[in-house]
Amino acid sequence: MNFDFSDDQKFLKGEARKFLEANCPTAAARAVLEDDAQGYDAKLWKAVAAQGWLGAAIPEEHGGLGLGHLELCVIAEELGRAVAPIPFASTVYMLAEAVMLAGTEAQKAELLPGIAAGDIIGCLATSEGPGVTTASNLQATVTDGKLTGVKIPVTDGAIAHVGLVLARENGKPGLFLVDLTDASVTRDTLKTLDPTRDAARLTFANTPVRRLGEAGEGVALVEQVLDRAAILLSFEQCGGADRCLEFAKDYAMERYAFGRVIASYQAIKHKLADMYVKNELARSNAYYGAWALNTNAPEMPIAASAARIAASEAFWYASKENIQTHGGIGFTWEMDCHLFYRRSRQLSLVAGAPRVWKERLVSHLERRNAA
Amino acid sequence: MNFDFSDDQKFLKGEARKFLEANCPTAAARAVLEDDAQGYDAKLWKAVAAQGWLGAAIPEEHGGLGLGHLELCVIAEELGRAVAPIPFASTVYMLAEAVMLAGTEAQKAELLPGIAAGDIIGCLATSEGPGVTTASNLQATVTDGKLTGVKIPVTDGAIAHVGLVLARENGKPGLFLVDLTDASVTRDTLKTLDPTRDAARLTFANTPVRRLGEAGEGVALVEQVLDRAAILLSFEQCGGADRCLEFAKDYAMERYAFGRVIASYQAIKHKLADMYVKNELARSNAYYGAWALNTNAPEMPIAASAARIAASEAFWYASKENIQTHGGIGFTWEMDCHLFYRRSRQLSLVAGAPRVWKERLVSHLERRNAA
Amino acid sequence: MDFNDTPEEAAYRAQVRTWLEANAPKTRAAGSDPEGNDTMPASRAWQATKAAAGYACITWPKEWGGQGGTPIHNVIFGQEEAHYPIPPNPYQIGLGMCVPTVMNFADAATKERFAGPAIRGEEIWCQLFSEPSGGSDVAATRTRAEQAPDGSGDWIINGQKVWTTGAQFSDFGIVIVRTNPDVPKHKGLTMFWIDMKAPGVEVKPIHQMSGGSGFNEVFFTDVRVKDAQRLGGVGDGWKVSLVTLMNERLAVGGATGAGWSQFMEAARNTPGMDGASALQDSALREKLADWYVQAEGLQHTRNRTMTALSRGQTPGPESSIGKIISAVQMQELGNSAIEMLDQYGLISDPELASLSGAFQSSVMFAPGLRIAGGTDEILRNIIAERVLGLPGDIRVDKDVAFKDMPSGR
Amino acid sequence: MDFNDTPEEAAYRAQVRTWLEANAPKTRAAGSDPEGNDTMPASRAWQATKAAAGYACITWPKEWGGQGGTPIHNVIFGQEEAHYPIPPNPYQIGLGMCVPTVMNFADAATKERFAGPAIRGEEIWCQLFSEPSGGSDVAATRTRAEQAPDGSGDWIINGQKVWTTGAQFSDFGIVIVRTNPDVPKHKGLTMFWIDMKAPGVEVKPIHQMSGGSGFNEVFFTDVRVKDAQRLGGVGDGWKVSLVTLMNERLAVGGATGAGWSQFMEAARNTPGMDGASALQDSALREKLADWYVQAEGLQHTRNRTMTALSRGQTPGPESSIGKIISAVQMQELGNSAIEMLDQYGLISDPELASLSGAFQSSVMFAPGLRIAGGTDEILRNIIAERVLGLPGDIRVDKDVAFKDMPSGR
Repeated sequence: MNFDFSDDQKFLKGEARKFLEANCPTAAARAVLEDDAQGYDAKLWKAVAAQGWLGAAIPEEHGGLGLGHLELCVIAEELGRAVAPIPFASTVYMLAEAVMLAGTEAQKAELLPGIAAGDIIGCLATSEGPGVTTASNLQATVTDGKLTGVKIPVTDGAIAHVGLVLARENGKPGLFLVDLTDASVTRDTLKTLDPTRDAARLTFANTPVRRLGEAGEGVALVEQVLDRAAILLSFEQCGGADRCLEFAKDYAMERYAFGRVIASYQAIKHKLADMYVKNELARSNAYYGAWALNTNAPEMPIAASAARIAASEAFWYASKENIQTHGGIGFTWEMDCHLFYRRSRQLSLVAGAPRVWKERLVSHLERRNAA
Repeated sequence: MNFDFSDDQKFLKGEARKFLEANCPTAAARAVLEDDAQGYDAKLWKAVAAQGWLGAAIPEEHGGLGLGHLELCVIAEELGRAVAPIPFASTVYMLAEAVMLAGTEAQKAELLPGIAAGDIIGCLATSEGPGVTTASNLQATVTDGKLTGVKIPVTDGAIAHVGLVLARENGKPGLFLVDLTDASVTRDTLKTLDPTRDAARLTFANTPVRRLGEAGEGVALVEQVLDRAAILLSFEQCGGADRCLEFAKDYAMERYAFGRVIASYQAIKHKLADMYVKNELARSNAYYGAWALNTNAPEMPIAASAARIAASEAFWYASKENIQTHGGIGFTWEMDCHLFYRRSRQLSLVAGAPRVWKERLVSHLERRNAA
Repeated sequence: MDFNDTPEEAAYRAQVRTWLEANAPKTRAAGSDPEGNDTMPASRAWQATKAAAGYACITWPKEWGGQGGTPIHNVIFGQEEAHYPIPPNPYQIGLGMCVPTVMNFADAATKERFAGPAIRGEEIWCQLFSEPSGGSDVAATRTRAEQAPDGSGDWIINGQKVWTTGAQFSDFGIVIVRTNPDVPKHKGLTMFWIDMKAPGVEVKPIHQMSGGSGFNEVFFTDVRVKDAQRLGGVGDGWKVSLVTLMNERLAVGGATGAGWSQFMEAARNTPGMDGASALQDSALREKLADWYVQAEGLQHTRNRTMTALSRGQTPGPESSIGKIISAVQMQELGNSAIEMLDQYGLISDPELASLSGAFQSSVMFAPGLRIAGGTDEILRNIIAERVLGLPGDIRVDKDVAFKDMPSGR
Repeated sequence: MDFNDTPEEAAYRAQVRTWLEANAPKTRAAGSDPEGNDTMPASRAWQATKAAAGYACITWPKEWGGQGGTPIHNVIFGQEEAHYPIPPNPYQIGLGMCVPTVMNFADAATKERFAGPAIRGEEIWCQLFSEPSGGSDVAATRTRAEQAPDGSGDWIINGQKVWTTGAQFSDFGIVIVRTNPDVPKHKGLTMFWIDMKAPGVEVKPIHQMSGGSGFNEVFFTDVRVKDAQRLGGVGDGWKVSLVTLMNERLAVGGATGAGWSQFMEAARNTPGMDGASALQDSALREKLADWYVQAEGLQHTRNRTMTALSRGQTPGPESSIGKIISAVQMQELGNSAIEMLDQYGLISDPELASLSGAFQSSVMFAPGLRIAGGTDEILRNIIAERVLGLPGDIRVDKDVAFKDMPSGR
């Protein structure tokens, strides 16, 4: 039984934490939050690129470090812990993974080195409005290699260079690579619950596109990409949830009420115990996801769903009860509690809401048990 | 604003409590529980009849007291508090209400006096197997006034004289009065989670029946009867839930752990506070149901659904956390905790599970909001 | 059992309706500041109108400018007033908590001085109890008052209060301070009224995570108050504060965010996972049912409370459960709504989001509502102790001199 | 990251498999008594077979009859053994908790006397700690031991223990008793081993609400024990008990009732509200997903624990969360299932109910599982204190003589 990260991977994790403590204190997220003009922390992005993290799972031949996905998992956890205000998920978990999964050799050669170097920011554009965008209500359309339609919201849509856009071609959904700097693309920045991360409405008017993967296979490809992203995001969520528990615990050990630290009251003790239990269940599910991702196991859709559901629940609970543990001060702008609360909402919605994943999980379990 | 019971009704409630404390200690429920041959407490049944409770809402012309349904509500609460092992709900909330709602004058004259006197025990037979029996999967059939089919489980089916049976006639569901003492009826007593209450499988083989209400209107009539029953049952549930809270509180105030009463630990204090909150929400919803029942208001289906949902939740929570508050001793046969736990399951299922009522509630809200 | 007024109540309601029809504002005062600064003139005018007719403090005795009415009269006026586009009411804390304390403990001249302007809305009061290190523990007050060395009998106040609602536009306040740190915490406190414009009083708004700033920090630097401003005896501040606090938790309202019917409406108009409306999703339908049952339960609990008032009884303990349910529901309902909207739920821009972003607002405000006026945990303690009669938490601070108590800083 | 054995583990597993294939029972021992009385001969035989080959107590040193193996060896044996229809194991408490305590504190002759028969399954041990008034508070022990007045040095035990698993077929037990009521509660305790067949020891089964009676009350009336039966010093019983208890919570297993896959199967075969299968109801689907995620989370948490053992590390704190999740899930899943079955869910007759009444059994057993081996509340305290390092609850009983402590009776 070898169901844990290796010593090397743990060393990388420790190094990542040190790097982010130095280069990404919560002030970095706060700076992006408070400045509407800033969609991400460009300096941090360059520094992260210099660390090689953007290309951790990209083969050396394409400019990456050629490590496995387990290394990406430990980096993801530290990014989540640091509420890093950078388009890491959009670029690395979504664009790079999609290109590696379904790109032609030419597409890989064109895009992966730029991603690894930090020169190409990516984004995934599927949603077109309130609720779940499915194959049946998809509106964006590609005709003769030109895309027309609206995508809203697109995380990192205002800062990305390359978009992965789900659109209908000959009536069937396909996934397309789009140069977002093209003049035919209108990008409107959106106000969201988590302004530490960029989001935009993208309007395409006869924008030139290139297909990624097979024609008509867009939905299946998006699902594959989202499975991978969900696992990596679950590590970000675990990192955030664990840090909320630490914050809550540290505050509860310092704060006195009625002559004793509030950590000595069972209401607080049991709240923190519940946080701990949820965080551990999330971590164990995330580890299984990491194993499935790293081995490209057929269990990946089930593992990814479980990881995403558990991690979304853990981060939501930890981030809201961290505020509650702090009491009034936890509700102030100056305290960092809300950075994690906002990020927990962002991470739960960015790759599709937990309820969508619950449905997906049970569908897969039905099929597996029927098989 | 006059949203409470009157002084007279409260006096009746006090008298009912005194009567049941004297005539229905928990030993009465336990005696039925421990004796497989005993389907109910016949002595208590006669005593309750002598109090006039069975006919509280039956008009004087038919042998009842001719009081309103509010009086029935306060009696119901006390019966729930006492975990009374008698077929009160089946006979009074279901059979008597159905006859008063839809019976011909002849049917009323024939049945109501016997119900009021305690000579006729009733039951409602709708379920035919696992899951919800609906108009579409109903199997029992009436042809030429003869019923054939199986009903399982039927609460009080083994001890009742008259059954209200939902069955198909000319393809459409109707509700039928059936003499269960007829030789064509086979009655098999069932083991259930709550042996303080009777339950049976009824098998009909060309059993003579008479229709209650209009042909083809059986489902609508059952729904009307269940609305009324749900409101009255919600008072039984409130009574049971409040008593569980009292038990838990009394025990917590007496039991010492680590040198102090366990009621001084926040884990216990907050558990009991949560019980209290659920019980009060249930009570307030039950009161609104009582108002709707007493005035025959068009809001009855919504009020009944809300009362049943809130009361089912409250009694479940109170009965299970009462055991938990007691610790090991609460899990023993000798303690009364399990009587309430069992009854909470019986009351939540006997008139259809809470999830069915949630669906019913939302359907009605949709219609109301669309109107 | 019915929802009707008694004949006396019906008569009062008719009288109120007539008066309101003649006097209440017909249009809402313009204003965009969520803290209500720009609607202040309208608030003041409406308060003066009510005061002139005896409707400003219905339950107060007539000699104080009230109407000598019952709590049910007050409820009836509130119900009827709510049908008009009335301006925000910045007087609640003052008239509900501060001024009654002054009227209870001050001398005749002081009462005379303050009651009228307060009722007429000419002067606003705030309550200065909470402190940064105190939270729910009001008796942990560290703000100090020491007698001036000049022998004048004046007191010099230094310290800081926090979470003071309305301090930015208040004229006066009541403040609890420590006058003796050498005795156990509850015994060394004293209450004063103070002039919020006095030298050394500084008000700073608190920036909330939800963006607004309805609360303030208030700093005291060598603020001099007369001994005549003292309310109650030296060292009796805790007892005085209990009079003030008795009404506080009633004053913190329930959640006013989007509720079950807004959720139902949004669900109807949102595509579900299978292409049909999200309102067909039974998981969401079950939640809707639960929220409806809670909301109705609270509404009917209020009806039970009103019935008790109407019958001249003291309301039962059932009135204590409102916020504990509604604040958590606000957070869960808001979050379920944004998850129903899927990725789009992140968008908080009121021009784009469903219901002008009401669900996103709920998500961001609910954490504050779960804390203000008593956290979930404090409220459960209150229900357990005051309603159910369970023992208080073990107190380690009862018999220790305040200065010797551990406090973490 | 993988699920493979190390080469050393693979070799051990192969050796175990070979041995089991040759020695393990091929058919399940007949027996209908849920407390396992009628399968006892089979249990005894299998234990003797394992002991002879060194597999009975794998981690014990060889000189005690063990194998000197590692915890991972023990886990591997357990995994492989579970593939065979082995009889119930009544030796767990004795070999897991009691005998190690004896081995730690008794003299050489006593160890010699007991180790062999215990390992070979010839003698069964029980642990006599809990008392009616004690519950989680083992140190509140009231069962008294007083020195015999005859000067023999013997002790006379009077009192009552409760929740004693397996007392009805035990040969020996370890019992904690109060030898000095004049000192604080933790200081006046002493541990003894006793002969369960000695005069004055009476075992009465406890009838559970779920029908079974796996636990017992044990009454002591003037039970005489030799001073040589003492384990540890007079007054050192609390310290000795900690050695015993260290392993207790690991020994109480998780829920073994119907889980998510049984629920899915039942839902598939149950009509829903709209005539389709209940498995199409998204409210039930969401619950299924939640239960699956919890169950998988616990499974993979066990995998993490095993990995730590495999690497020769001490398992992390993650292993403490099992029962707190699984017992509540058992209750909620069981209840959801019976509610899905609607009225039919009431039927508990195994011949009629789905899955032979497994869901109804879950509903009736889960309350006990939420209590046995530490209530939900005690487990949360343990996580908070031992894992997170938060302060213990305030103790009012530390410095009070036991006889002066309030106790409610």
